[in-house]
Amino acid sequence: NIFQRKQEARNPYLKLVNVDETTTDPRVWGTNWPRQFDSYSRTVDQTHTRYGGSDGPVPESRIERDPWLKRMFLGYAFSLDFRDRRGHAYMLYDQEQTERIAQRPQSGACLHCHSSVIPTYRRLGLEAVGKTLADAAGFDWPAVMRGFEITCQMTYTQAHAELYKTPDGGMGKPWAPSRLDAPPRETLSATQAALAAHVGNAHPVSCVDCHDPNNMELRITRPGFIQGIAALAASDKPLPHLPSIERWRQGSRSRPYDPNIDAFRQEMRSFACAQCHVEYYCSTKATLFYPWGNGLKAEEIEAFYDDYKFPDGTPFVDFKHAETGAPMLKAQHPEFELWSQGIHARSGVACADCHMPYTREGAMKVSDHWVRSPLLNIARACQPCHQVPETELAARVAVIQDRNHDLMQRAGKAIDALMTAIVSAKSAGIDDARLETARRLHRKAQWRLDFVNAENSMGFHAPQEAARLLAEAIDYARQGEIACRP
Amino acid sequence: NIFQRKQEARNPYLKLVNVDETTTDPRVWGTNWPRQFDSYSRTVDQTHTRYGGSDGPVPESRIERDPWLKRMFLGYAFSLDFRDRRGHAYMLYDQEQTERIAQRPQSGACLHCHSSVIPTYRRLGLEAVGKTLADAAGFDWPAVMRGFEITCQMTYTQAHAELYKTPDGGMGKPWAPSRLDAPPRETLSATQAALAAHVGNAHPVSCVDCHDPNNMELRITRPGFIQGIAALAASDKPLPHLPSIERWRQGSRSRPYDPNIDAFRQEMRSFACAQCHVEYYCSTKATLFYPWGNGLKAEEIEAFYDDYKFPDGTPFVDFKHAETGAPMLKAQHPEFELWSQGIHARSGVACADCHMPYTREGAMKVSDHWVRSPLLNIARACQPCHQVPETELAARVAVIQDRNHDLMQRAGKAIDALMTAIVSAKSAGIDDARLETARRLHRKAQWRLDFVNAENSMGFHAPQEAARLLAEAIDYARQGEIACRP
Amino acid sequence: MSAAQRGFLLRPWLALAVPLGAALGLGVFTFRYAEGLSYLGNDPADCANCHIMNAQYDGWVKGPHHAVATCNDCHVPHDFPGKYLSKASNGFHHSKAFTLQNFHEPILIKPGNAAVLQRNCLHCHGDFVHQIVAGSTTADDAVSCVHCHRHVGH
Ligand code: HEC
Ligand code: HEC
Ligand code: HEC
Ligand code: HEC
Ligand code: HEC
Ligand code: HEC
Ligand code: HEC
Ligand code: HEC
Ligand code: HEC
Ligand code: HEC
Ligand code: HEC
Ligand code: HEC
Ligand code: HEC
Ligand code: HEC
Ligand SMILES: [Ca+2]
Ligand SMILES: [Ca+2]
Repeated sequence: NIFQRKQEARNPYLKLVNVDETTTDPRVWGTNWPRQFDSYSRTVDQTHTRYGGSDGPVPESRIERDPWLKRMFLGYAFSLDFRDRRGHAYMLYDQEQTERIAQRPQSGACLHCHSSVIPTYRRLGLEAVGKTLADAAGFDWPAVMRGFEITCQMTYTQAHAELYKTPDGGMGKPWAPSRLDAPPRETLSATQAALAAHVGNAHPVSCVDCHDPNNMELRITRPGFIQGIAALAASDKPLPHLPSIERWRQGSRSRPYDPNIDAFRQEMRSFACAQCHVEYYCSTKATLFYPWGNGLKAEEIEAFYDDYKFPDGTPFVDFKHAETGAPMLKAQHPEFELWSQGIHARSGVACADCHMPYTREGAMKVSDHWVRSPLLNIARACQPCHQVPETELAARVAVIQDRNHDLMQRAGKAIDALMTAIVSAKSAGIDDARLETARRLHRKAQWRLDFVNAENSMGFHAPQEAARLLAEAIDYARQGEIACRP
Repeated sequence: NIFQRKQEARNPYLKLVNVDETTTDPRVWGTNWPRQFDSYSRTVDQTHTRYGGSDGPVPESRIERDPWLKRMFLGYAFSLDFRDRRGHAYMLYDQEQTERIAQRPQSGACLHCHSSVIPTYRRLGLEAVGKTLADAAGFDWPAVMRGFEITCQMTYTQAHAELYKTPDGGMGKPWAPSRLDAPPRETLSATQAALAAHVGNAHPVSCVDCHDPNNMELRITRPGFIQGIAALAASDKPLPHLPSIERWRQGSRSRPYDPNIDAFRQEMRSFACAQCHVEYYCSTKATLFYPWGNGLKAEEIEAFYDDYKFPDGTPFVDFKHAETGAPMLKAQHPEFELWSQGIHARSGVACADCHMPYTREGAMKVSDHWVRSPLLNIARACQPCHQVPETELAARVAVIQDRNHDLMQRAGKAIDALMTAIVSAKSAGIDDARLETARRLHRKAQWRLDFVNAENSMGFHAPQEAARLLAEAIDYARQGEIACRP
Repeated sequence: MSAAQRGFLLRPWLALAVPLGAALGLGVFTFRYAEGLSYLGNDPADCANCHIMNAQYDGWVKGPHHAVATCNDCHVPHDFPGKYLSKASNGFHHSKAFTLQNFHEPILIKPGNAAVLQRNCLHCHGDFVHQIVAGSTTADDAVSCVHCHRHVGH
């Protein structure tokens, strides 16, 4: 009733138990912040929208759904297994389960975005200099950075073992699914079974990954993002949607841009997500990095890769295409990059505004930690800014997404035709010059199409920009086909 | 008090002089509504934005600016002369001046959208049945429709003469430029000289074209729109942005949809413009019509033309391309059609909201009748709805327009390459089947590119839709090129 | 009587609303505790007694109308008896909704109150806009002030 609500209004939260940098078990934090924990836990629920999320024990396969997509990745692990995403609770489990891990050796860097891995980085960093967790200076960035470097040298299996070794300061009981003695996912039936599985000390992204345990402020914990955003800030590319970078650029630049010092709170509401929802390089030839030194647009990133040389001096490439022999780039979930080109970013609308909208709990405004498709929660996610009926808002998104989806299928046909053309041209034995041209165009076309496909909003985050990229993908793909003809 | 204001509301203007259906001279109306007349008169001022309007005595040539554009129109009058648009005051003058008129016989239908022509329609309609203007029953739709049909049979020169014969109920003195004993436009230096030119009884779009002289309410006067919008309403295409059509569809449908009866006021604020800012057929093989019977999207209009047969039974075509021999379609200024696909239309934002924003005139709030680029008036055109700085709003438009412009140039390259390919394929003598395919693709590709180029907002009215159309244009153009290769 | 006022009367629950609002324990308790009585006064701070109104209150304090219009100036009919009818209905509806916590969030204005609002814009600005609103001001296709000025209040 109203009386009770007035009480609540006064003090937001009283700490019942202590949490620190080593507390990766979310349930411990849950005793202090039950509301956020409750919604956070809901990420084990499986949800589906027209294009978003996925339900059922196993997420649907994207490469089976779109054959041209599978063909695009021939010669690369993504042609083995590439599925729809689902709730945060599954991030570690789904990585452990993917055939990309099962059938291909992967780097320890993979864990950077799929687990509450920072304490493991810290521990390894300290151990490397003959210290222990006890010697940690708070968050201890030097140790974390060193540990990060170390895991990037490890195999996934080694790093994974280290992750499970690190104490989670918790209750040992499982809360999120994991491979360890869990039923194989074919038989796993959603939530309950998922929860039943044991996780030992490892957790998916947890409170400590986004919050400072002392004051609950948002903070950045991911080395990859710290380095990527600093490189972006150092570039000369205009970033009207990131005012704190523009501000830093005005300053002395005596030290690199640091989101934990420089970013505005509203920016942190996006950076927290941009720690992971970004394009990356994550394999064995170099330490995990985000390719932002030349800007966030698809072609700026492409240019960055074209100039990039691996430590061993060889030019950058993600894989050689099995059919065409072209040196390919692979795009992964560039949500932050595409959002950056859209009107919402430009208007200062953050990821959390839509994916973690405030819900009112009595007198308190609480961020919905059930991170999911905003289309499942249009009233909270959209109506604070758009006072139109929910059905109308859903329809507007549908128009944008369907347009993007159809255009993407058109681009899929084009890239498929290009691959076919190159294959037959090769067997017909065209001269190397033309073959090279065709391959160069394959790389350019696929990069753009993959960029839009790997991005998970089906164009919504920046509709015109996504359509532009698809248009260019089509142009290059068809030009490649032409190059194959006499 | 409220009661009194209600009285006022019904008739908020005191008329000093009488105006009726025959009063096409805006200056007469100006005595009653000086504020609106003053701003209306400003349309003689020449303005320029990055992509909009045009200044200098002669509008810049679009076909000289973009060679691929000129080539697209070879074999058609638009390859002779196609320029940037400018203010309403010039609509009649610029039509009289264009080489498309000077060098090619054109239909009398051209005047439908370039002059205050309704009284001429009415007069001709009445004379055809042996009556005179005196017998007119008010607006007299039957007479107007008949007169409209008649002028469509006439040559431009005949209809033009009839237009100048019709009394304008005015002061005989000129206010807008015209060819008649005006200095050749090469020497014409903007406003003053323009005003100095004499127009006899003919006028560009005038008050009576948009307003009911009895109560000043907005009304539709253009036969082409009346028929086009009725056909659109009769179709089954969803039109969420035109609620009155959805409402009419629910009803008995005993009579065709009639904007003057059925439309909401907010819709009229767009329909007033959609009388002219639309794709049309306007030549000698059929009466002027708007191709909306199958919907407003580019491919819906294309399908409409593909099915359409001229009265003489021949399939629809605007012209045969001089170089490729393909049967082409020509798109003209589909502002209404593209706007219809955008988020503003969907949000109920009308043309007049942005192009005729309210402006404070002393103690009075009036519509700015200086119809022009909203970018010249961002504070009033945009800021009531978007509380962000003018420079920021301008920058947002620039991002959208530059993206659209670059993509359009890319499509231009593609269509240029296609035309070259067909030409050389012809001389190389490829088989008819492949030539036909290439020509079919030329028609499809050019229709989409022309649709976006002829539309005058440089993509702003519906950014994602425009990009989608350019993507398809590129796809078809490149496919055509491929069809030309062995 | 205006369309808006009729709107309120025709609402089936309203017939009950006024007596109920006074009689029902729930109504009375809620109403008193939430300073529901002062709610009949004109001080915007009264509205802000409900945290749920805080956003609007904060916006109003910063807004262009802060000095010239209170909540009620915009949201309650200016003429007797409409004023008290509307307040009774809104008052009851408010308390009920607030106590039961069964309202749509974010709060969206309902048609009846939107009509009151529109009339209030005209109450103050009628002269200024009388040219542009020529014709009906209440029909569903009248010039809607909030189409452009949604942000004027808060
Ligand atoms: C203006 C609202 C808005 C903003 C801001 C926004 N998104 Fe989204 N996002 C959406 C919508 C709508 C979808 C489509 C959901 C669907 O298709 O079900 C989406 C989809 C996604 C998806 C896929 C969701 C799923 O269920 O599959 C991810 C991941 C995502 N966004 C991440 C981000 C990140 C990271 C940011 C910030 C960099 C961001 N979003 C900013 C509205 C937004
Ligand atoms: C530590 C890395 C990490 C961080 C930080 C992170 N995400 Fe995710 N997110 C993931 C991974 C991995 C998945 C896919 C999980 C799976 O499919 O098993 C995911 C899935 C999602 C989905 C899809 C959920 C569904 O139901 O389909 C959305 C939406 C999303 N994230 C949005 C966000 C937003 C918004 C933020 C910031 C508030 C954020 N993420 C922060 C790694 C992260
Ligand atoms: C920079 C952060 C980041 C890194 C590094 C990363 N992931 Fe992910 N991963 C994500 C995000 C965000 C999602 C959810 C969005 C999506 O599914 O596209 C995801 C989704 C997934 C999924 C579920 C969807 C799918 O692709 O089937 C798997 C499996 C996965 N990642 C495996 C891996 C593996 C294996 C590696 C290392 C080679 C890796 N991830 C490295 C961020 C990352
Ligand atoms: C993927 C990132 C992420 C994770 C993981 C996360 N949070 Fe948050 N949390 C946020 C964001 C974003 C906000 C909004 C902060 C702001 O607006 O400044 C937030 C806000 C909060 C707040 C402030 C009050 C509120 O609701 O806005 C609390 C308390 C909180 N989170 C607790 C938790 C707890 C407890 C957990 C673990 C069960 C957790 N968070 C996990 C991103 C996260
Ligand atoms: C914090 C405010 C905010 C939130 C939350 C928000 N929007 Fe927006 N939205 C905006 C702004 C600002 C614009 C830019 C136009 C403008 O200035 O009104 C915009 C533009 C749009 C557009 C037109 C631009 C385009 O890309 O076509 C659509 C559609 C849209 N929003 C849908 C949504 C949906 C769906 C959601 C929820 C998932 C949402 N918005 C959440 C503020 C918001
Ligand atoms: C939301 C605002 C908005 C709406 C609604 C709108 N326009 Fe525009 N219009 C613009 C902008 C912005 C431009 C670009 C002006 C420029 O480039 O200088 C433009 C350009 C134009 C141009 C070219 C102007 C020039 O100076 O060359 C025409 C003609 C036009 N619009 C007609 C229409 C018509 C007809 C409608 C309704 C069917 C309409 N517009 C609806 C904003 C709008
Ligand atoms: C009777 C036909 C007709 C009507 C009705 C009409 N227009 Fe035009 N409009 C034209 C013509 C013709 C031109 C080009 C004049 C020229 O270039 O000489 C034009 C030019 C324009 C321009 C370019 C002005 C500039 O300065 O570059 C804009 C913007 C425009 N119209 C918007 C509108 C809007 C908005 C409406 C409705 C309120 C409208 N028009 C109604 C025929 C019409
Ligand atoms: C359905 C209405 C309509 C019809 C019919 C029409 N016009 Fe126009 N015309 C316009 C509008 C609107 C513009 C301004 C927008 C633009 O320039 O694209 C315009 C612009 C022009 C211009 C100035 C820009 C240019 O194209 O150089 C000329 C000249 C012109 N028309 C000539 C003609 C001729 C000749 C005909 C008959 C063959 C004709 N118009 C038929 C509506 C029409
Ligand atoms: C191209 C169409 C067009 C022409 C030509 C035109 N008007 Fe208007 N006029 C409008 C529109 C649109 C409105 C807004 C009506 C509404 O909102 O209902 C308007 C509104 C008005 C109003 C109502 C008050 C106001 O300012 O909103 C008056 C009076 C008026 N016009 C007078 C004139 C006069 C006098 C002329 C000739 C000098 C003229 N109009 C020419 C389109 C036009
Ligand atoms: C009468 C209200 C109104 C006016 C006037 C208006 N807009 Fe908008 N605008 C909207 C609405 C509503 C949306 C859709 C998103 C939302 O709901 O906020 C929107 C969306 C936008 C967007 C994002 C969608 C896109 O296409 O990228 C831009 C940019 C924009 N407007 C710019 C402008 C500019 C520039 C002007 C003036 C020339 C203008 N608007 C005039 C109401 C308006
Ligand atoms: C008892 C707590 C409370 C007080 C005090 C209060 N409100 Fe509200 N108000 C609410 C709630 C709860 C709603 C949502 C009702 C609904 O949507 O069903 C609401 C909704 C509204 C609405 C829009 C919803 C509708 O029905 O159209 C307006 C306008 C409004 N209040 C104005 C006011 C004004 C003005 C005052 C002060 C004179 C005020 N409120 C005081 C709780 C309150
Ligand atoms: C109690 C009287 C009153 C009411 C009710 C009222 N206003 Fe005002 N309004 C004023 C006064 C006084 C001013 C300041 C003087 C002026 O500019 O007219 C003002 C200023 C404005 C302004 C100019 C300041 C700005 O925001 O740019 C706008 C626009 C406005 N009002 C719109 C509205 C709208 C829309 C409504 C209804 C939703 C409304 N007003 C209700 C009295 C009122
Ligand atoms: C289509 C958009 C639109 C609509 C609808 C609209 N207005 Fe406005 N209003 C404007 C614009 C634009 C201005 C700024 C005019 C200026 O600054 O010259 C304005 C200015 C005002 C002002 C402030 C004048 C000043 O500068 O002090 C008031 C008061 C106002 N409007 C009241 C209203 C009322 C009352 C209504 C409803 C009958 C209304 N408006 C409907 C666009 C609109
Ligand atoms: C100048 C006029 C004006 C004043 C003063 C005003 N409002 Fe509003 N109010 C509006 C307008 C305009 C809307 C938006 C209506 C719509 O969305 O159609 C609105 C909407 C609301 C809503 C519905 C939710 C929302 O925000 O859209 C609430 C609640 C509300 N007002 C409460 C208040 C309270 C409480 C106060 C005093 C602190 C107040 N208003 C003062 C004009 C005003
Ligand atoms: Ca990559
Ligand atoms: Ca045409």
